[in-house]
Amino acid sequence: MSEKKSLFEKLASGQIWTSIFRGGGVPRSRRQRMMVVLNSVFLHLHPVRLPKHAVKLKFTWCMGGLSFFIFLILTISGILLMFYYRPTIEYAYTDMMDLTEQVPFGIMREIHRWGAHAMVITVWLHMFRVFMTGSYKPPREFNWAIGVILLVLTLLLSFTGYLLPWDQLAIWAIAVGSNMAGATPFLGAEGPGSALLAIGDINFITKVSDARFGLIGGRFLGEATLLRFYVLHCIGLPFIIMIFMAVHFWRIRKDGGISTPV
Amino acid sequence: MESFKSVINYISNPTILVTAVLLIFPFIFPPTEWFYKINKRLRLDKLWTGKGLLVMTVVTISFFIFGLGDYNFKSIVLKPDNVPISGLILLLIFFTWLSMSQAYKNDALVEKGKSVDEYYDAPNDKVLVWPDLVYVELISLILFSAFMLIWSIGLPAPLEQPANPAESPNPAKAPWYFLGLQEMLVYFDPWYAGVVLPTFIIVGLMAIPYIDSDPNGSGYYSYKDRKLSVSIYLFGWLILWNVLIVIGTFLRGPNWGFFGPFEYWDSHRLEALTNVNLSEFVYVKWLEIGLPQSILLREAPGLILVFIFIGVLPVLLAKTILKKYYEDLGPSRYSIFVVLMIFGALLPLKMYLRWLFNLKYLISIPEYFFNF
Amino acid sequence: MNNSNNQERYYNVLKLNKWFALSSILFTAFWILVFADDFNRPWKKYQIDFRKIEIEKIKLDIESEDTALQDNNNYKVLINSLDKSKNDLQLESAKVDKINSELSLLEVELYRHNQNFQFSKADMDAQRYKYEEALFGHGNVEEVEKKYNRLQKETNNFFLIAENTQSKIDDLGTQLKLINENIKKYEDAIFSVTKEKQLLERLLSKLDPESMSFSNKVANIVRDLPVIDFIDPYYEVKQVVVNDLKEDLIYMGMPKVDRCMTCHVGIDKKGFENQPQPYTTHPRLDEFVGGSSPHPISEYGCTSCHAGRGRGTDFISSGHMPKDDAQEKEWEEKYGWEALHYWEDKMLPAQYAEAGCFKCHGDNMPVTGAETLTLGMATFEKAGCYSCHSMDRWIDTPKPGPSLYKAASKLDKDWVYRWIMEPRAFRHNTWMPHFFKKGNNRSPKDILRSEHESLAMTEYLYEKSDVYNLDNSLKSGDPENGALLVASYGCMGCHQIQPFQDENYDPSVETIRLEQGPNLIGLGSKTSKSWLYSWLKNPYSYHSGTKMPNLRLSDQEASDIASYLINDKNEEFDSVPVPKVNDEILNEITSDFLSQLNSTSQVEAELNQMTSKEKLVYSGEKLIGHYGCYSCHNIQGFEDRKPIGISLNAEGSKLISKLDFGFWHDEIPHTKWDWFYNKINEPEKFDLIPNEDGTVAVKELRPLDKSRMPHYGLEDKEIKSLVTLIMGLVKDEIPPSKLPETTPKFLAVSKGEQFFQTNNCLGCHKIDGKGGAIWPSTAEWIKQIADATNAEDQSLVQSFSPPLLNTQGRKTQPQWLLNWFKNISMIRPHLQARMPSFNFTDEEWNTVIAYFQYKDNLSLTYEDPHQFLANSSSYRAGERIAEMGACNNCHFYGEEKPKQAALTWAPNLVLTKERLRPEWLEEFFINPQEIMPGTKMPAPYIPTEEPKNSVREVWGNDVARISSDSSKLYYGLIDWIWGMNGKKDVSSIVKMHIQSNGYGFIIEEDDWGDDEW
Amino acid sequence: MPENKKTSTISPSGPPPAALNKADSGSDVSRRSFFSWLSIGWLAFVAATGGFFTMMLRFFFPNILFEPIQTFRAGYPDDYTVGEVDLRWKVKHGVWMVRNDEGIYALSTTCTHLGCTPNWQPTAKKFKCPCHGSGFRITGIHFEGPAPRPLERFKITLADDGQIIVDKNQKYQQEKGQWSDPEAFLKV
Repeated sequence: MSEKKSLFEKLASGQIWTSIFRGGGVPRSRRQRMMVVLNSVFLHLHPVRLPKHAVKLKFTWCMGGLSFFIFLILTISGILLMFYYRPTIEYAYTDMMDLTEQVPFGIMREIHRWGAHAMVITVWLHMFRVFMTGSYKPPREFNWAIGVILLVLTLLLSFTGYLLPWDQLAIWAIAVGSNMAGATPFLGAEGPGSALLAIGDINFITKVSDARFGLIGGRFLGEATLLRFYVLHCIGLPFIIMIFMAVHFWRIRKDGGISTPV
Repeated sequence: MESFKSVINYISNPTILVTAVLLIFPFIFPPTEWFYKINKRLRLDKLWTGKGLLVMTVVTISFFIFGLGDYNFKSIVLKPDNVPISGLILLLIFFTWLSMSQAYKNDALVEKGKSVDEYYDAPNDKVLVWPDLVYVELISLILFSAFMLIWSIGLPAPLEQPANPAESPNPAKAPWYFLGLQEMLVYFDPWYAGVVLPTFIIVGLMAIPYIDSDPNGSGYYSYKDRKLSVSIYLFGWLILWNVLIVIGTFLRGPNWGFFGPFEYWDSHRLEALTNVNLSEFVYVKWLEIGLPQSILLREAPGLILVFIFIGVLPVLLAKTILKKYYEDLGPSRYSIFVVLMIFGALLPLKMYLRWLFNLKYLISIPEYFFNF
Repeated sequence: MNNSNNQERYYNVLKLNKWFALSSILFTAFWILVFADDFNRPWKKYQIDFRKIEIEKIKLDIESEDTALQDNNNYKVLINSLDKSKNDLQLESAKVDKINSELSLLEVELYRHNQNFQFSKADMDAQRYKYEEALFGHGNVEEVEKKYNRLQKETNNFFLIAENTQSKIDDLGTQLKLINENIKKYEDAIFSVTKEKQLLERLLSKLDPESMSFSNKVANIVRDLPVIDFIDPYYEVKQVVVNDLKEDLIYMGMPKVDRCMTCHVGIDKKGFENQPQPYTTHPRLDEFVGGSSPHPISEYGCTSCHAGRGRGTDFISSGHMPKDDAQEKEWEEKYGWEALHYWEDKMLPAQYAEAGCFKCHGDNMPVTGAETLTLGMATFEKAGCYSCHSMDRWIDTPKPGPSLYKAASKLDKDWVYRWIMEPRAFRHNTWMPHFFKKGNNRSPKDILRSEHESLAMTEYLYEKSDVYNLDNSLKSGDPENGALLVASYGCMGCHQIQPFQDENYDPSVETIRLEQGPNLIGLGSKTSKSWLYSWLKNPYSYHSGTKMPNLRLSDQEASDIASYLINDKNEEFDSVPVPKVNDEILNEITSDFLSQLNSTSQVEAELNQMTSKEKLVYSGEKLIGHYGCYSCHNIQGFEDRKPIGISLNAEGSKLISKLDFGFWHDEIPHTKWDWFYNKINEPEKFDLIPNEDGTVAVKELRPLDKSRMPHYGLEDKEIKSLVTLIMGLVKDEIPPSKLPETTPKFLAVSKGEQFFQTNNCLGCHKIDGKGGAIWPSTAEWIKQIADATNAEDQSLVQSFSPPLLNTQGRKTQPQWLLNWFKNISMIRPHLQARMPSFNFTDEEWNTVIAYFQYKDNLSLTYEDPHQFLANSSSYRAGERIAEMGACNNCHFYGEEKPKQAALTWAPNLVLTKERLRPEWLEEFFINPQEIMPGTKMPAPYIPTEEPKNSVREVWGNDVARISSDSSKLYYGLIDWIWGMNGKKDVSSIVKMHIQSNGYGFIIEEDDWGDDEW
Repeated sequence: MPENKKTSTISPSGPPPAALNKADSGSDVSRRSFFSWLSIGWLAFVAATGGFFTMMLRFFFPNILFEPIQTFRAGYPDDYTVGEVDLRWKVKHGVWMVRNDEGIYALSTTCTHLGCTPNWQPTAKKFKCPCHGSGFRITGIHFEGPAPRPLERFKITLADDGQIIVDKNQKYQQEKGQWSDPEAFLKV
């Protein structure tokens, strides 16, 4: 054995390999298999050991994992799309056409769009599974709440991205959505109670100062809206969702790993 | 064939669809012991067996295949952004079945005094993550990625005409996952359907673990012990949310009018809008004295009704039907629970008021954008 | 210590608490500073001040309205009447109450009926769709139809009921209206009287906290509080976005955004004219900024004319630039002003503000209202800048200098040498610039070389000169008569005879008109009498493209003038020695050019081969090419050469970094306009090096590398006008919607204006008050032939100057005008000044005619001739009016001389029918002064105001019949004029008369005037 | 903390060690300051954080907007004749100004059927759409042809200087009962 090492084994026992992969070598022993998980920054999201049913697809549906994976797909494809997309009302639509037709592997746009739909669905199903297995129960209440926030953020990410093609489908979907913000009680110009926030002849909640304006950056959907949604979609919301994801994953481990029957 | 289509068209009318769902739902997902017994008696639990899945899948898929032969059905279902929803329908059926079948299996095990499927004898029953979980995950990811690739090749992402803020398409629809909210706009003003209700939904979802304090059923699929909570959740999520999305996506055409899945979206079609506010009912139709000048007086009937519904009803319920829950949950949890339930129930309630009495608003104060 | 170690502590937590508190307080304090800093915007104080000013003004306005109301009796009466009718209404209150209660009942009913109707109609409409669907094949037709018909009936029924109720309500409403009628009437009347005041008070209540209700007073403070000042602030950044005008960002254009009115708050409001900057109203609200002006601020912004950084909202960042040192000092003290770095397009200082006009109105000449720019364009054209610096705008303009094809026949060779050396030594106001003896070639060595260069160029010109066959019919002339002819024939429209510089010289478009041709001094030194004679007889024979026209002089006249002009010699100039050729210097010059293409040895060889003359001719040609003489003059052998200067098409947009300030960066302010000013004022400036003591040194440059741009000796005003023009030469792309509309009228008028400018028509003529540069010379002439008193009489000067061209398009028949242009004949018998014969093409004449026509909004070239019946009643009436009006006093009737002296003579009426348009004549008859201000022509007297009987008695039946209709009377007169026949050309009669009788000036007393008419 | 308590209860019974006594009195003083410093600190910190969030919020409401101006000044009320339809803004702004006995309203020139521009026929006193023959009365109410609803009216107000301002952002539809809105009609 010691005489005849395969090429891979040679490589795996070399300094470079061992410096990168702490465990070194192919994990064969129990200890090595544990170390491989413990020593990898990516794998150590997982615990070292799990209850048997937690490995069963029938139980987990793998929806949480998939949601995270899709998030990664969306991040990568989104970054790539950003290289060819300009968020201005002059260019957005035509850039989108060029992405579809001219940019090499413009299929990135399809991957991004369908990925977004898929992520909404997987997050829903993940929530469904967590509810059906009663996994929100103590001590996981708070992580459930985080999960709800993640669901909302996912929807917002999808919603903000929906505007970016700047076609009829996009702006009217956002118009329907953003008009609702205009109806926010007290804070929307067309919401109940906004007329009460006035002194003398001055109305303090108007079309240029209400919740809808804060969302779309103008009285109408336009340049400012596109830019706002773009920034939220590409930087703002991903930044927030990553923080919550970190907490979510951290709490899974801290709350005792995957839920089990007591 | 045509008559089948027109039957489908007819029964997919929200009035009938929602009523049917409301009627059937408690028998399939029984919230109480009583319904549970009937469920068993009717052998409805057979749905959650392999055969049940087969039947449901075959029915659904053959409906789709049959439908695709119809021009109108096809043009709606195959709209790129609607395809995920068709997928969602199938996924929902499958995963509902998956969870329910496991839950019923576990229920049976519990009844026999055995430990549930997911039970393990900690810590001996544990397996190492490497390679079992990691490998399964890797395979799932690869499969999913492959699926994403083929989906992306097969279905081009939609790009319609360039944006034109001056001309709205008819109908103008929100992204599909918000269509449930948009559907509620038919019955409520945007401040409620678009702002207050979503807030309640989010808050309500987050509040679930704090209201459902029953420690049973954690970590495994089960139904029998959690009848009420599961059925409420399924009602809210599966029915109110997803069915409204399906209605909003597939069954709402020009002018947000209702169109059956096999109907042509004729933008000229008119629906008689004869809705009346409660105040008009009272003052104009019944009392024949004309609307009073004072807003408070004018809206008094609605205000009183709403006050009774929100303020008095929970107390009454706590004293009567929900006495057990009140005692279980304590006053604070109970009031949160009941408020959430009541606001949830407002939706179907308002729907029926509209369908039965053409009631537009209970309270209508357009002066302050307050219609309810 | 021990204790804390037990708790695994290092710091004392109490201390940390203190630190935490202190750092948090610091943090908070700085946050407050951030908010204060953000809230404190430089423009706010201006808006606050302006608000105060505005309040004061409105209060004053209200006061004056109040006094006006108090003086208004009608107002008092109205108030009393209103009170009275209100009292009257009290009596009927029972009735009113009854109607009102009925009304409220009915309105409830109507509400219900209307709702029934609307719902039933909605049902019916829905059912109709179903019915139509059924007809299409979806559903049971009969069943649906039945329901539809039932609904239809029901709907109609409800409609009738609702309508019935409505008509009842209407009836009651009418009754109420009748009762209230009086009150409404008076209220309306009072409203219309007090409207102004109410508006002002409303305005005041929005502005003045003292006039506000309590809640508004609070709101007035709250709305401008920090953080919430975005909601509905009073003090806010105001801006105008003009999408189709672009901000020049060098590599691209961005939509223009101007926020100037954020501080210049009153710029578009009337009534703040006397406020200081930045509160003042725009001085030309009718032309700019105002909503109804041609350049409203919403469509043109501010910086499209003024330049600057329109987005800036503080004094410095908006790119204000001082107009002079004093202002710069003032601003530095007041605002800490410094020039805005990194922004190319700084605001134009006041004196160059008109530059902005050029980019849109550059095709016009003059640019009305932009005096400086117009002077700049005229100077640019006169100085011939465009010929070295090729420009699209002036691409078709002929060369400004005289042709030198036949120079040898015209000019004295020595004179040419001296002239090139120093033109202004010969003629103080010449436009020929100095190439030599400038700052960069003033050293003795340079001058020696310059002398040889001049010799060489002279030699070349003479060597290559064409032959000109002189006219041999020169007679011995009478210089005195020549002088008189020069003064009277119109020469002075284009020329001056000004031996010395006028101390009060103030350059303007008018003075440039007098410099169309050269100042006619020292001609004896320059040319020969016989050449001058030939030239005067027919300038085109010497150079077909010359601007000098043919004055149709007789041999004697031409001889007289030639002998007059040739008498003047410039002795001083003639005494400048012409140096002998120094071979060494000539070799140096020649080899400078030879070495451009050849190696040193070849140059040597070439030089040895060439004779001295060959060298002169060779280097002469090269020098003419080098200095660009051919750009302004026609010179043999340079026909196809391109101009030597850079194109100035977009000079105003040139980056300042591309302007070399040389060693002058500390002396000259770092602005484009200052660079241009210095470049024009002293073109060689940047070849020089300033010394501490104020002297200058010259950069080390080879002769051919020195700045060649010549020195024009311009006045400060002229240079500034040129800088204005150059600053206006920008590359901005202006969309057609923002340009003057290119209607046929616009094109014709601007083309005509340019033609007038190029050919100096306004040197003699006056149009709409402009031009007539010749008038002072006419006055001078009158002084010579009559006396100073007559010369001061402007109407006399006018009548002896070429005619006004007002309404020329409406006035003359175009066909006649064209014929007349091509074959000039006498029209005004008393006039000495004569319209010269120009050899313009038909196309050019048409430019002129189209200009006249379009200017007067006429586009018909062909019209029916005026029809009349000789001896008709109308004709006879006209005859009578002419008789009564004594037209014959001034006008020729064919051969029949006017009754009065030649001084007042007017055109031969026989010419009228082919010359004038009757429509114009009528206009002219009505008010001659309005059309031709200062004309001697009186309005013909017609008896429209007199009683018929007396008219019949005095004027006869024909006039009496139409005496009330002025138009008919005028047309009678026109008929009569049209019926007149006789000799057309009366020039010989006139000539004889004037020779024998003179003009008949009244020398002793000045009672000549309108009284006589 | 309980230790402290203990020491203070002990101290009267016996002579306390000097060092302990010192520490005790010191901690008593610092305890008071502990609360005040900490609370001041937190107060200030919360205020600063509030400042930050206020800034964040305010940041989303710019001081200037780059939206096309949909309002225009339509001259003075006296420029309009009672009972007539004024066509001066038809081409530029797509608005008819109509003045009746009581005031002025601004009608949209867009036909509610398919968006053509009807023509005003002064003799027949109606707006007639050339595309499909819809007819509207001078009030904007439809009475013939396929138009489904009356013409829309725009917001019309009086500026401070007495000029009329028409705001096309705000539309009023008769069928929604919006014409009775005070800004849908300018009382003169």
